Amino acid sequence: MDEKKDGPQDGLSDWGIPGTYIFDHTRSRVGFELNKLAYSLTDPQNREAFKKDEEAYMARYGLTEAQKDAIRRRDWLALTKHHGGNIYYIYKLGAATGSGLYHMGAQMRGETYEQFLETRGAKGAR
Amino acid sequence: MDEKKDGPQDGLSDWGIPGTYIFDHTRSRVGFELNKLAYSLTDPQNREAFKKDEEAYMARYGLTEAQKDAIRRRDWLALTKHHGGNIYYIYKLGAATGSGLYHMGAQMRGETYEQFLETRGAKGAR
Amino acid sequence: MAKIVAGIGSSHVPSFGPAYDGRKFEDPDWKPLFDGYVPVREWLRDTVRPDVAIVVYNDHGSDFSLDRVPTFAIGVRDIYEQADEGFGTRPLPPVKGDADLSWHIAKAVIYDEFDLTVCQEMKVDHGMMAPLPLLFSHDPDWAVRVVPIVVNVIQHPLPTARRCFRLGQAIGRAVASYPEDLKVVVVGTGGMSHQLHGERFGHLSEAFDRRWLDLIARDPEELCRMTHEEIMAAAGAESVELIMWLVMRGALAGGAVERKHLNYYAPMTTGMGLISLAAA
Amino acid sequence: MAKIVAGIGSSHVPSFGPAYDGRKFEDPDWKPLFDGYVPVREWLRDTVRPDVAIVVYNDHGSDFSLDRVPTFAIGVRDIYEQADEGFGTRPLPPVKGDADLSWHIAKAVIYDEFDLTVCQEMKVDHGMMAPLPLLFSHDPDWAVRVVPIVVNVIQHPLPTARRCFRLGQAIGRAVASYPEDLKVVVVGTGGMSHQLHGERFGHLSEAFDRRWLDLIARDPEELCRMTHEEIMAAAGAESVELIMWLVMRGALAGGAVERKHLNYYAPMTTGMGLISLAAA
Ligand SMILES: [Fe+3]
Ligand SMILES: [Fe+3]
Repeated sequence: MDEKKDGPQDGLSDWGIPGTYIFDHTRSRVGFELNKLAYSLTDPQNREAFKKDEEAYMARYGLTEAQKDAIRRRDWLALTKHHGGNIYYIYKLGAATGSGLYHMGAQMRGETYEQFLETRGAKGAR
Repeated sequence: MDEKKDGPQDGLSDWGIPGTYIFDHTRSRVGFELNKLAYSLTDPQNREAFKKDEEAYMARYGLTEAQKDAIRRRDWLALTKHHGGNIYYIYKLGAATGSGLYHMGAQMRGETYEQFLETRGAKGAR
Repeated sequence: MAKIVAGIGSSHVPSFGPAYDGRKFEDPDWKPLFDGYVPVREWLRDTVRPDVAIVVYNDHGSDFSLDRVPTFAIGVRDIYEQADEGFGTRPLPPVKGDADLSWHIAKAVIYDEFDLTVCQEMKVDHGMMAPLPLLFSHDPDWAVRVVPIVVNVIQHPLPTARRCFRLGQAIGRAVASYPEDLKVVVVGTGGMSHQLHGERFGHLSEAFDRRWLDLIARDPEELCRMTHEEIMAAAGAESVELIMWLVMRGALAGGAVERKHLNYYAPMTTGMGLISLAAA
Repeated sequence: MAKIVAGIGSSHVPSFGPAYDGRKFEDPDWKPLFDGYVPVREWLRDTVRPDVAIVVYNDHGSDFSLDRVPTFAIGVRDIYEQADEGFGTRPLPPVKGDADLSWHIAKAVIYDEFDLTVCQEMKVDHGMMAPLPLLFSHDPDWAVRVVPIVVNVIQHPLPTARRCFRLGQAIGRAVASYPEDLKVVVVGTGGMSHQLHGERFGHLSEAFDRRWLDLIARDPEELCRMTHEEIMAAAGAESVELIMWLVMRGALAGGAVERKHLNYYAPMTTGMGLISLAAA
């Protein structure tokens, strides 16, 4: 659903590494409010408020409608690829919505969690 | 009243310039909470709260008793000389208590405001 | 290609604010200050015609607190609101930024081994706002876009005078590599002689200030050799912010400069200096 | 005089935390990691016996937000609490700092033309806390005092690999000029290969990691020549935090080094490397 923002026309940089969206100024500018929201979840009270009413919480920040929608869909790939989300900040959004890093990663790879784990050497070390 | 803290035994540096208390790490450490309080007065609501009840406002910060006392006495010299106050921060305390910079300066020089103005070249330029 | 076409050195005394806003241009105690800016403002408007001003200034505990003190910071916004310094703000439009150019400079200068703090949130205080309306028209909107460079001159250790000059040189290289055709002026603010605390409050040194105004154009190398102690002992503890003029001078250092204007006035507690330099 | 006696390079993977706190030392999937730290911890405790650890790490959006991103920062506190990274904090005592040494380093390094941000308020995240208990005992209290050095490896532009090495050299000079008799170990954290976002999530390169582990001891100059792009293309976007190991290596660069320990394990999404170097 973000196809229109895909590719160079979205103003985001391409460093030429496949499947990789370097967090440079193009993404930091676009994602500023998004990452700010995610950063706010380092406060336990904010986590509670977010869990209680995501919409009200999102309304406090100047997110675009597309960013809000990607949060609603837990679309971690879109958040980091199109919406300027930095993975370390977005990870806090994952935690607050019950998605661990490996779940987020599996989704970004287009795999199920189980499929992803099968690609690892010692999947107990997680 | 701060004589005991005077001189090298107070742990504050002496750069060897008379009547001058360089804001280096020795003062920034000692004055951290004091300057933080002063910085908070850049917010109009905080200014109101401070003016309404100075004691309650001071209690929010980890000031020493001597720092609180110097604020109560509007002792700008003690605040910058002994208590780690940085003049740019302390200036906000002056503003909130009705002392302009030249009033603060006259006091630090040990002069009346009028005496101080007489030492200036074109005292209308203030 | 972007090009640095001029440099300005200017004091940024807070009292410029109420005097300017109160239109005290003909007040005899203020006239020698405001008259000095008129030819510089006209020269900038009619001859230099810059698109962008890189303004080197320091925050005075207005927007930066002491929890984290950057040695050098850069603003990368498209708009900068005024900081409230304890009195509310002045009737001036928000400063227009140039985020693209700011990020370009940040990238070039960090890769050139200057360790900037990059600010996507930032308000500007009198360090910038005292001189800005004296140099550029703002009615209804500012005549230039601004790239703010913030220098720690408050909490020692400060960057050395030489480091400030070198930062300016790096900014000069960064601007020269920007693909857009822009004319850029660099404004170094602060000083001149003053001391605002201690029994030595009100200390002034016209001799030091005159020497600085001479050397900043003619021999900045000599200023780069000065220590903070020397400057503070001669010209007052708070005069050390003059090192920010060296960022401006460094940015111009690639070519020769010509001094165009000079003004000096010291009515109260600060030597109010103004100098303009044209890049050759 | 203070002296840098050893350097450590270590990954700082967040999952070290729950595995350590849950005492999974004998869990077959964790044992190859924890076993690697045992001889290093014993060597530090019995032979090196440092008073202070300078820990070079990055914040992961835990205590530093994107409003102001310092390229290099230093903590100058006597105590550092843990940051809450979204899950609460770990059952470990607060980290002990050494404010006097921190301020000494800040001053020396800023006068040496490194533009640090000086932090009187700062919390530390897994960048420091993942490896710290694996290297130093903490029961009932930490065996070392810590000086935290924070590097921006999150928001590009990052400092270059060479700049990191040079910062380490400057820290080495600063420590050597500290009058107190202290033994100091420098810990460079981060990496090794990993990527945590995009379709390339989970990318690993043992070949790159092995090469890094070899060169960091033997030929750091070759690592200084690497660009961020090269590192990220070979070893994953987030592997670029390896440049922080070069701060450690630079701090040791005054003399020869001897590699004492080496461990490598890559069970999930991050190459977990560990190296120890003794100053000659
Ligand atoms: Fe100033
Ligand atoms: Fe990391």
